[in-house]
Formats: sequence, structure tokens, C-alpha cells
Amino acid sequence: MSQVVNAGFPLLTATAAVPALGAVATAAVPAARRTAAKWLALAFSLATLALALVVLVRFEPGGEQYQMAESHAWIADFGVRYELGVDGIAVALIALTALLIPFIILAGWHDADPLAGSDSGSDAGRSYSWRPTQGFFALILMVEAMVVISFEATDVFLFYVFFEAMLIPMYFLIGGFGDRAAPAQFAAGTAGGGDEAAATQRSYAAVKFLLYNLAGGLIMLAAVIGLYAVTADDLGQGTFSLQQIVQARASGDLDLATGTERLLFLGFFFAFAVKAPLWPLHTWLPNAMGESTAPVAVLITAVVDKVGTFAMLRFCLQLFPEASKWATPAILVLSLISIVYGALLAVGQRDIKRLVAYASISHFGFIILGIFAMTTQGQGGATLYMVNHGISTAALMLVAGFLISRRGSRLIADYGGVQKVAPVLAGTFLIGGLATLSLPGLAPFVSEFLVLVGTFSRYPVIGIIATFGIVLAALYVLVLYQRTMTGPVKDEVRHMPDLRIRELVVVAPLIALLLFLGVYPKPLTDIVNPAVDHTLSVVDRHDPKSDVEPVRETEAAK
Amino acid sequence: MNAAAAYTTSTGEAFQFWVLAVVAVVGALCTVLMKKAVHSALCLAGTMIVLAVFYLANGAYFLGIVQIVVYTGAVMMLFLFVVMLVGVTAADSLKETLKGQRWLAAACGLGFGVLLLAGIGNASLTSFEGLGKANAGGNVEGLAALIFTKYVFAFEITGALLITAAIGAMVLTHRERTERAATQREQAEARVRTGKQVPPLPAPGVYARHNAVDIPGLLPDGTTSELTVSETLRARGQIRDVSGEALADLAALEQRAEARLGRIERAEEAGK
Amino acid sequence: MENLIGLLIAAPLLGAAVLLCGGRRLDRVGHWIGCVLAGASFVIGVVLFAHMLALGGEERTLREHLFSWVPVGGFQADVAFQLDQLSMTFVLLITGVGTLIHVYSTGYMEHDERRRRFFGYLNLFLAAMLLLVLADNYLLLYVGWEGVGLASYLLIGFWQHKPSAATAAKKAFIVNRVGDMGLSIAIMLMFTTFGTFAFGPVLASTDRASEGVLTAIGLTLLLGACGKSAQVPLQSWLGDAMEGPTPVSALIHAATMVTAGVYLITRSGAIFNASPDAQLVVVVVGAVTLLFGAIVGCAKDDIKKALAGSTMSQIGYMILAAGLGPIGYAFAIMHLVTHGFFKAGLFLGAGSVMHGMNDEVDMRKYGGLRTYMPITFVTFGLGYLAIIGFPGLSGFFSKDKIIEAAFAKGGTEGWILGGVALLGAAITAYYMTRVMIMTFFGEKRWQPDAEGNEPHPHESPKSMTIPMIVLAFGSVFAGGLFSLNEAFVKWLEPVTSFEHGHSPLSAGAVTGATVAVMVIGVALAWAQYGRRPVPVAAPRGSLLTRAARRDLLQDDFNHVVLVRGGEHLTRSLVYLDHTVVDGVVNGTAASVGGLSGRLRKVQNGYARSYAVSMFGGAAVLIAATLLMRAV
Amino acid sequence: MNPVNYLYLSALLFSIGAAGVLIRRNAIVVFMCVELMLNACNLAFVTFSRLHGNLDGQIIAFFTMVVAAAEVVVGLAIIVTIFRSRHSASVDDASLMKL
Repeated sequence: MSQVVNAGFPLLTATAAVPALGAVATAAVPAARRTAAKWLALAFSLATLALALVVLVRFEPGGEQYQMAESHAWIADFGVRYELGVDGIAVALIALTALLIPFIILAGWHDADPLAGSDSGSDAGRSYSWRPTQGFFALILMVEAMVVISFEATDVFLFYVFFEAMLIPMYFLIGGFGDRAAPAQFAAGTAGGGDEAAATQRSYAAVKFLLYNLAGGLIMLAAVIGLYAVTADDLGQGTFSLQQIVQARASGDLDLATGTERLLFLGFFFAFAVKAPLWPLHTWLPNAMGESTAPVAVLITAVVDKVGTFAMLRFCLQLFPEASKWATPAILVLSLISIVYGALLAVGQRDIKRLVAYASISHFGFIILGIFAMTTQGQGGATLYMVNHGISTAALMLVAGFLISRRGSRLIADYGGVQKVAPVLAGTFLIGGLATLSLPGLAPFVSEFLVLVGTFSRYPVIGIIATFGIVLAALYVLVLYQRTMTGPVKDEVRHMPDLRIRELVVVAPLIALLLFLGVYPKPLTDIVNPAVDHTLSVVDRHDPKSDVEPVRETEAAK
Repeated sequence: MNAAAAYTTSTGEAFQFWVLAVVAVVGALCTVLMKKAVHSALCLAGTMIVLAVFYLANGAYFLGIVQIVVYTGAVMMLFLFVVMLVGVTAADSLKETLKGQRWLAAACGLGFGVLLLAGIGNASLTSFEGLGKANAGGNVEGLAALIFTKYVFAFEITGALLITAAIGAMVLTHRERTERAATQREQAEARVRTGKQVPPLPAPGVYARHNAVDIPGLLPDGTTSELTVSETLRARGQIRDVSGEALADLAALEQRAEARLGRIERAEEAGK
Repeated sequence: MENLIGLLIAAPLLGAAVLLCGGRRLDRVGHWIGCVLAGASFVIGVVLFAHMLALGGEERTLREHLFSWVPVGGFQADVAFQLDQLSMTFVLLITGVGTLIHVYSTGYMEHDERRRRFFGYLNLFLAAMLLLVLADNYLLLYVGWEGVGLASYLLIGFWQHKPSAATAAKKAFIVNRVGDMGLSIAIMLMFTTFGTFAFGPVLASTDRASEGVLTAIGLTLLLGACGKSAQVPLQSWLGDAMEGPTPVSALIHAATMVTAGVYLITRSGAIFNASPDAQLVVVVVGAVTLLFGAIVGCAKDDIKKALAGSTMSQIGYMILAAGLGPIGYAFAIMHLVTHGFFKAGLFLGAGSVMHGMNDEVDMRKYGGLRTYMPITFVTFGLGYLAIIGFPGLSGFFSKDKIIEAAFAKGGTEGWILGGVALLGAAITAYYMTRVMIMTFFGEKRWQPDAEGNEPHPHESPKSMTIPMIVLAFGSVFAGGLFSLNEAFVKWLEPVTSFEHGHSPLSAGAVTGATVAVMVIGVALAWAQYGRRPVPVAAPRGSLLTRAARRDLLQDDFNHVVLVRGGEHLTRSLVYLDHTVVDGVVNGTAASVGGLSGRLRKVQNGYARSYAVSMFGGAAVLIAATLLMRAV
Repeated sequence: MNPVNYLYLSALLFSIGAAGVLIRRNAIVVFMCVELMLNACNLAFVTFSRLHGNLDGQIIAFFTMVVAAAEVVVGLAIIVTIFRSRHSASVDDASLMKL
């Protein structure tokens, strides 16, 4: 074990524990004090952000791979340890999570207020015991806690536990808190009927989400147990510790039979591919994102799904290098399909949120492509991509949420000419969209180009095909913008108010961040690069050399 | 003599076995197949008596007696009482309601029987001591010795079980009257309020020759009135309708009266 | 001195930021902020120019390294600038013309309530364009490349309440994206080949790479150039781009942005020199576009669309020249600059006309305007003479040189290219004369429009006429100045390595031919439009005319093949996703549900059937044990 | 004669009783069949005790009788109660387990 267990303050545990405490505290707020609950949740999320920043600062990129490690025995009989540790990738993603949650909470400020008007009657009856607001924010914080700890876990079993537990709060967030847009969307029937239909849609989406991920999780569980058995056979005493296993494999104490390794790899990969999601396991995402409120949708795609891609980097590649190489071609093809397929479907959508969802599928295709291209640029780009995609999708989706909450419809066709009446909203929406189509100067461009270059340098054909994705991205984003924001002003949107202060506070920092990371991503790359190099050394793949040695600047200047 | 009967299966016992075994099996089959519960009960009683005999033949004298006394005597009578309570003549239709139940049941029974027989056939039952030594000090004493030494706890527990069962039975069957019984006045008022059958029910038909509660009385037009028979009998369909023969008797009576009057007239003519 | 380069970009960028984030309170002064910052950037450009002149020809390349942008493994992208003679030329053109057009716009956009945002976009464009020409590596160039694309998107769609404008903007961006795809692939190729994509190393080490790779790079670069410079087959967007305000058409879609492709090819000259095949494709594309644009220009009645066709064709000349290699680069750039002057002037003139005619664009509704707006007439006329290559005006010098170089390509190629160039010159003369006559000569043909308000043609305000005058000067004298003992060629030589072409025809002969075809073209146009009155309703026209009115059916092709096909593809995919991919999952779920539903019936609640199952189970168990024993 | 025949007989009776339990619907008859099965067992016990020459078999049979008596008592009580409540002694009528 080359890691020093720092006896000092357990920073990582704290980072995960604070939001958990926050969840409990928020849930405990009495029903009448809704606003108090909101502020409490916001405070806790900000505290988490502070902690995450401390982690970010205290992390030395040059240092050893896993830092601020903590390790305690948990279930001694099965060699399960409570083992935390962060490498550059994890640090970046924890920072992203902690950063996004406050915005999500702010954006969802009114999403969980008990509905006025239509069902206030029934609400008044329950208002003593019925506490949707507290529940909403508590669940969000709970998700944050679980995501953070699964970014930190270096023990496979520990990771698995939280990877699965995450589903429970997500399930309730999706199924329990629908879009305020729903009734108006079913304007054909009465609002009540609309509510009805929306509710069924919602529960369908939630159940679908749950079943998909549970299926993946179960297969992974089998693989986890298998891994334990193998280690128990070879090392004498079974273990789940990532570092131990990696070292054992490096030193040759633990050598898996090819078949076994491949099966285990597939077991792990399947779960992550569902979560990521990778074609053809993606169909849960559009329903989930379409039916849930915009903040929750952001939570799904920007935070929770990242666990999947992150786990591919940390577990699939490091635990099963050989199998990863073996599976690479198939996975590359799948991710390629995801890129093109997702983009094409996004073009074909009539529903704003589903459009963003399919766009995300396309982007996840890029991320996985980068991971399995097995080049420094590819994996570095993929990691940046996780962060940037989180921010850009958050920006786009949250603004879309504001838009939807104003008009009360998710259908693109119901909008038009918004730019005229709400220029700021339209502007922010456009910037979010441009980030999504990875315009240079905005953060996603850097990561996308890195992924493309990284892929191209090893698999030129795949790289070229993936490049079509950028054209399609332009297509769906601009079509969306044109249909909603430009053209003659529709009567329904004529009196649409522009962004309010709260909403600006949500969007402006995200956009600023997008610009900053687009112009000066170096801080991020410095953190990420060592981790990526380490991963690649485990897999032992090295960047292909350039064909010719270029003339250096000095002679070039002649 | 019983000692001898204990360990040599004499031809007499064989004869007895073959005859009674048939009886027992037939009885068992009837128990299952009879339409009316009463008949089943009686057939079962017969089978049990046969079994008692077999016990005796097997040297279990005490059990044989107990079998007759407890089973055939007490248990079966209990059964009969319950049958009476429920209704002797209430025959349950043999039409099967559950699809395929009967065939499944038959198959199970048959298969099970085959299995048992096969098992016994395969079992290596070579040893055959007979109860000579065991029953040397008398069968009852032998049992007593075992019961009060080796099986004493089991014995005590079965005692407790019996008591519990008795109490349980009482608790189950006893019905506490929760509300006050209606007084006669209240009943009368209720009758008046509902407005049907205000006066007492009419008495059953009573004739010189018939005097029974199961005969309905006749209405003036000669038809019978169901009301006059207690509803329990009505429910069991045990109403004896004798109105027909009653009318016939009436006719005969009148004719005879005619004849007598005629004779009287003839006697007057002779007197002149 | 070097660190002024950053300021060059920073000034307009600042302007864009201030104007776009500033909010309403800047509405009154916004346009002036825009002009001042554009002007500032021009001044900086001039200062740098002076500084550069002071230096010797060799060390005239100024560099500024700001910071390392994306360092990942071998992938080192810096934010660094390189200002050499080529970039300098562009900087002056962009900032100069840009500033003029800013000033012009203050008048042109006076009555638009979103004028502030308009100037914000214009500044944004300047910044991006400067970044494009100042970048010292291809990735940074790509940033500028897409940046100008964005600015053009925003400006084309500036009047976005018009669906046509919004659609045109979208179309422009997406078609450009196709080109950008080519450019990005080129960058990837460079990275995998050379391990870098900075101009210096890449261009210096072309001799070490295989020709196949270089051809691939060249072709992908050309694809990018086609997108940005509206060359066949990616030219379809330029015509629609005229939906934007006229200053935009003048600045972006005539003078600067659309010439970025020429810059790219010239800048990557070393790569093309090393791969004749790529060069051949370039000249072919140039020649085809040259004719294509010219023909389209002949048929359009919309004055701006006619000018757009002309732009396309003129850029075709430049691409053609650039494709000729060292003998053409300098002339390509020279024509680019002169074209920047006169085409901007023409567009501003057209804008001024529209300004006076209630934004009427149909030339058939003009006529005889020379008396109503004399200044416009004169400036427009000078631009006209320049573009048709009237001897002594700037267009003459640059175009003449290109035609000469085309002949100098040598062999049949040379003859063909030269012939095409000459033909193009003739057609240019024809359609420009047509525009001129239909607009300014003949009797007035305008009628009251739907609301019945008669247009009252009037001269535009000073703010608009002054820039037109300045540009007119440029279009008259620029060519001459540049050609004084080949000043321009010498100026560019260190960058683009000039060599004299050996034309089979003598220079004099070429010149004579050029003038001759020009006269023929003018004469034809005069015969057709000058002698008899122009019908207000467009005649049906020949097949070619009708095709040309529809951009030679290129849009129809796109619509049928790409748009319609794409729609079908996406729709079928959506269906597929719903039925097949999702259907599998839902099917499984449904089957499980059905099975359990059937199993539920076993629990019928009848004690006897439970008893049967128990008893049967017991029987099975016994049988099993017996069998075990038996075995 | 071989006393094993007693065992065969008991097996036969047991099967018949079992079939009866499954077939009949009248709760009383069902009980009778249960009794029949118990008796068959008893016969087997008794026979075994004779075969093995000790009395334990008889003891067990004795206990069986006791338990059977208890069972009959409670069972019949239950039947009576059910009959009171729903005027039927058919086991199928007591099918409240059905959903």
C-alpha cells in the first residue's frame, strides 16, 4: 500500500458527510417553515462547496495518485474497508458536483412549493404533515452526498453500495416532483386530466429509471462478488481495495484468467454503460429528464451520470486493463453510434427537455469515446468533457426550465419570438446552446476537440466519423433556438417576463465559468493530466508518435 | 392362548385378516364415496371396529379396547351429533366445483398409495419377534410402565393438550348473548309494525288418525298451508302432505252416512 | 511593441462585452462606443504597420505569446499571436473598412431600437476576425474562424423576427460548420503527422511528410475554405445571408469574412506547394465558383443578391489565384484588398439606395436614381468601374494580374484557366453594367407600395456618404498604388515566396484581351437594358436565367437530398428508438407481468387445491428419496 | 401369513383417506377421512410394535389417539361455528384466502 493514511482531519469524509447532515436537517424542518428549509439546504450545499474547494486546493497534482486517503476496516470478514482517496479526476468531479448543487437548489427554489389553486384544497388538508419542499431539497442533498462519496471511494464494495443507493433518492426526485409545465402541456383535456396523465408519465419514467439502473447494478454486484472470490483465491485473503488489487496485478501476485477478467469487466462495464448512458441502454434518460423538473434533470445528467463515466476510468480500466483493451473496438463503435444517433434523435425531438436529453446522450458518446481511445488527449479530454458538459448542460437546461416554467409547456412548437420579449433569457439560452454545440471560446470546445484529436491519433476513421457530431450538434441547437426564440412573437409568449434576479444569479456564474474554462482551462488540465497518465500507465498504452519530427521554432523562424 | 396368538400368525388369523381387511377397505371407500355424511360416519365406525379387532389380533389389547371405546364410542358419536346439528339429510352435491381437483386428488392418492406400498415392499422387514416377551407381564402393565417412566413427559403434555382442546371447543361453540332478548311485548309490536302474520301461527293439521307436527293444516278450500309446519322441517323438506287422503276419507264417510240413513228408512217400512 | 498585438484584439472585444452586457442605459451612446473602439483598433494597426515598415524585410514578423492554452501530453496549444506582412495586410483591411462601416451603420441603423446590440455584434466580429488573422497556430485560428461564423450568424439573423432572416442565419452557420469540420480534421491530421499545429513548425517541415498526407491536409483545409468563402459546393448560404442588414453584407459578406478562405490557403501555401493535386483541386474550385457566381449574378433582380453573386465570383478569382501557387498568392491577396474596397463601396451604395427607397431591393422597381442621390451614384459608379476592371482603377490591376497568372500556369490547364478567367471578366462586366443601368439610369419605375406611401428617394446622411466616398477613393487608387514597381508583391514576398509566372501570352496581350472582353460585356448589357425600357415584372427568361435565379438549383438539390432526406432519417430514427430499442425493454417488462398474472391464478384461495399441491409435493419428495435410496 | 400385510392394509387405508380429504367438500366428511388416515397410521404402529417385539409402537399409537381426539373436538367446534355463521359446512365456502 503506497498510500499514506493521513491521521489528520478526515476531509473527504467531511465533504460527503456535510450534505448528508444537511439532508437530515432539511427534512426535519417543520412543514410550515418552507422557506427556512430552502435556505438551510442552500447553506449546507454552500458549505459542501467550500469543503470541496479546500480539497481542490490541498490536492497536489504532482503528488502520489490517491491523496487525503482514509482507510478504516468496515466489514473485516469480507475484507471490506471504508477507503477513501482522490486523484485528479475525482477532485475535478467532486468540485463540479459541489459547484452545481447550489445552482440546482436555487433554480428549483419554487419547484416544490405546494401547488396553489387547483389542488390547494387537498393541500390545505395535508399541509400539517405534507412537506414536499423539505423532501425535495433533502433528497437533492442526499444525492449529492452519495455522488461525492462514490467519487471518493477507492474500495470497490464501498463504491458499489453508494452507486446503488443513489437510485433511491433519484427515484423519488423523478417520480415525486413533476414539471409544473405538465398540466398546460395536456391542455387538450382539463388541467386535472393533464395532471393525471403527467403523473402516470412521471411514475413510468421513474420506474423505468429505477429498473434500468437496478438491472445494471445487479450484474455489477455479481461481478463484484466474483472479483472478491478471485482475489480470495489468489491473495489468500479476499479484498475489495482498488489499490491492493492494482498492485497485486502489477506485481503478478494476482493474475486473472483471460475469460474471467473479461466477464468481470463486462459486469462492471454494463452497469456503468447503463448509468452513462451508452447506446442502446439509453432509453431511460429521455423519459427521466423529460418528466422531471429541470433542476432534477440537471442533477441526473450533469452529476449522477458522471459517476458512470468516472467509474469506467477508475474501475474498468484500472482493474481490468487487458479486458479493456480487448473490449475497446466494440465500445468505440457503440460510443460512435451514441454520438451520431443521439444527435440525430435530438434533431427529431418536439420536446425541449427530451432534445437536451438526446444531446446529452450524444455527448456521453464523446466522453466514452475519449476514455477508450486510450490516449492522453482522449482521456484528458474526456475528463474535461465530464466537467464541461456538466456546466454547459446545467446552463442550457436550467434556462430551458425557466422558459418552460413561464409558458407552461415543453413543446418547442408552443414558443416563438421569445427573443423579442425576453432578450436576456434568449441570450443566456443561446450561450448555453452554443456551449452545447461546443463553440470555440467556450469550455466544451476544448474537451471535445481533445477527445477528437485523441481518438483520431489512434483511430483516424472513427475520429473523422465522430467529427460529424459537431455539424449535427449545430443543427439541433440552432433549430431549437430558431423555433423557440426567433420569428414572429406568439401571443402566448407576448407577456413573458424576462429573467428574474434569482434566475440570473443561477445562470450568470455558469456562463462566466464556461467562458473562463474555455479561454484558460490550464488549471483544470494540470490537475487532471497526472491522473490520466497514471491510468494510461496502468493500462500501459502510450500515445502514438507523430509521423515526422517537425522543424523546431528556431529554424522555422528563418 | 393370546401369547400364542402373538407370534405365530395362525391360519385363523390369516382368514380373519383377509375377511376383515376387505370389510375395512370397503368401509373406508364408502366413507369417502357416500353422499350423505351420516352414511359416511357409519361406514367409518365400521372400519374402526375392524381396526380394533386387528389391534387385538396384533396383541395390542389395551389399544383395541380403547379404540372401540374412545373412537367408535365417543369420537364417532360426536361426529354423528355434529352431523345431526348440521342436518342429517343435507347431502352435499358431488358435483366438483374446482376444475380438475377430483382427478388430481385421485391421482395423488393413488400415487401416494403406490409409493407407500413400494416403500414397504422394498423395506427389509425380516425381524419378527412377536410380543410374547413384551406382553409377558400383561399388556396394560407394560404400557403403563412405559407411559409413566419413559414417556411421562409426553403423557403429561398430551393431558395438557386435551384440557386445552376441551376449553377451546367450549370457547368456540359458546355464544355470549350480547344484547337483551326481546320481550314478548316487543316481539308483538315488531310483528304488528312489520304487518305480516299478526296473530300466532296456525297449528299443524290434527286429525283422528294423524297427529304430527310435520303435517300442514288445511285451509278452508282444502289446500295445505305451509305456515303451519315449523320452518326447520320446512327447510329439510320433511313436510308430509296428506290432504289428498284426507279428502278421500271424507268422501267415504259421507257415503257410509248415506247408507246408514237408507237402512233406517227401510226399517220404518217394515214396522207398518 | 509586440504586446500591442493583444490590444488590437482586445479593443473590439471590450467593446462587444460592454455593449452586450451593458444593458439599456447604453442605448444612447452605444453606437459611438462601438465606432471609437473599432477606430482605436485601426489606429493600433497603423502604429504597428509603421513599426513594421521600420524593420527590415526579414525580421518583420512580430510574435506575442500570451499563455499556454491547452497543454495535454504532446498536445500543446498556445494563445500566441504572429503578425507578419500577410496578417498586417488583413489587419489594416479589417480594421479600416470595419471602422468605416461602423460609422456608416450609425446612420443606417439609426431607427432600429436594437442598434446597441448591432454594434456589439459588429465589434465581436472584428475581434474574432482579427484573432483569425493574428493566430500563430491553426487551433487558435479555428477559434477565430468559428468566432466570425458566430458573429455572422448573429448579424444575418439580426432582424430575427423575420423567419427568412432566422432561417438564413441558421443555414449560414450550419453550412459553415461543414467547412469547419474539414478544418478541424485538417488540424487533427497535422497533429498526428507533425505532432504540432503551430504555423512555424508545420509549414517549415512539409518536406518531411509524405505527399499523400499533405494532399489530405490540403483538401480538408480547402473544404474549410469553401465553407467560409462560399465556394462551390458550399456556396449556397451566401445568397440568403443578404437577409442581414446591408452594412453586415458589406463588411462580413463582401470585404472581410468571406475572404478568410483565401487567407487560409495563402497562409498554408507551403502545404499546397508540396502537393500539386491539392492545388489542382483548388484552382478547379476557384474557376467553377468564378463562373457560377457570375452567372447567378446576371439573373438576380435583388440588388444585394446580384452583388452577392458577384462577391462569390470575385472570391473565385482569388481562390483560383491562390491555387496557382507562388505565382498567384500575392495577386490573390492584392485582389482581395482591392475587392474589399470596391465591393464594400458597392454594398454601401446599395444600402444607401435601399435607405432612400424604403428598403426596396428589387432593381426592377428602381431606375433613374442618379438624379435623386448623386453622391451614391458617383461612389457606386466608381466601384462599378473598379470591379469591371476599367483600366487605371484598382480592379483592373489586380484582376489583370490574376488572369495573367492563370495563363502562366502553363499547358492546356493554363489556357483553360485563363479562358475561364477572361470569360468571368466578361460576365462581370455584363452583370455589373446591368445593375448600374437598372438602378441609376432609365426612367423611374417605382410605385407606391401596399400602404400606398410613395418612396421619396433622397440622398443619405453624411454619416453614410462619407464612408462611401472614402471607399470610392480606395477602389480608385488602391490598385495603382500596390502595383507601383510591384510594391505589394515585394511586401508580401517574405511570407508567400513570390515568383514570376511565364505566361505564353505577353502581358500586353492579356491586358488587351481583358479590356476587350470587358467592353464586350458592357456593350451586351447596354444593348439589353440600356436601349429599351426595363420591364417592372421580370420576364420568364430562358432556362438558364430561371435556373440562375434559383442559384442554379443548388438550393433545390440541398433541400431534396439533405434537408428532406435528413428529416426522413431523423423521423424514422425517432420511431425506431421508440419501437425497437425501447420496445425490447418494454416487451420484457410486459412479458414478465403477463407471466405473473397467469401464475396468480394458482392462488385460488380454495383450501383443497392447496392441500392437493401440498400432498403432491409430499409425494414427489418421497418418490425422490426412494429413488435416491434405490440409486 | 406374514404380518407385513397389515402394513399394506394401513397404506391402502391411508391413501383412501387422503384422497377423501382432497375430494370431499363437506367439512365433516373431510374430518372423518383425516380420522381414517390417523387410524391407518395407528395400525402401522401397532403392527411394527409387534414386529419389533416392543411396546413403544403401541405407546405412540396411544398418543396418536389422544391427539386425534383433541383435534376432533376442536375441529368439530370450528365446523359448528362456521356453520352457524355461513349456514354451510362446505370447505369451499370458506375460501376467503382468494384475492
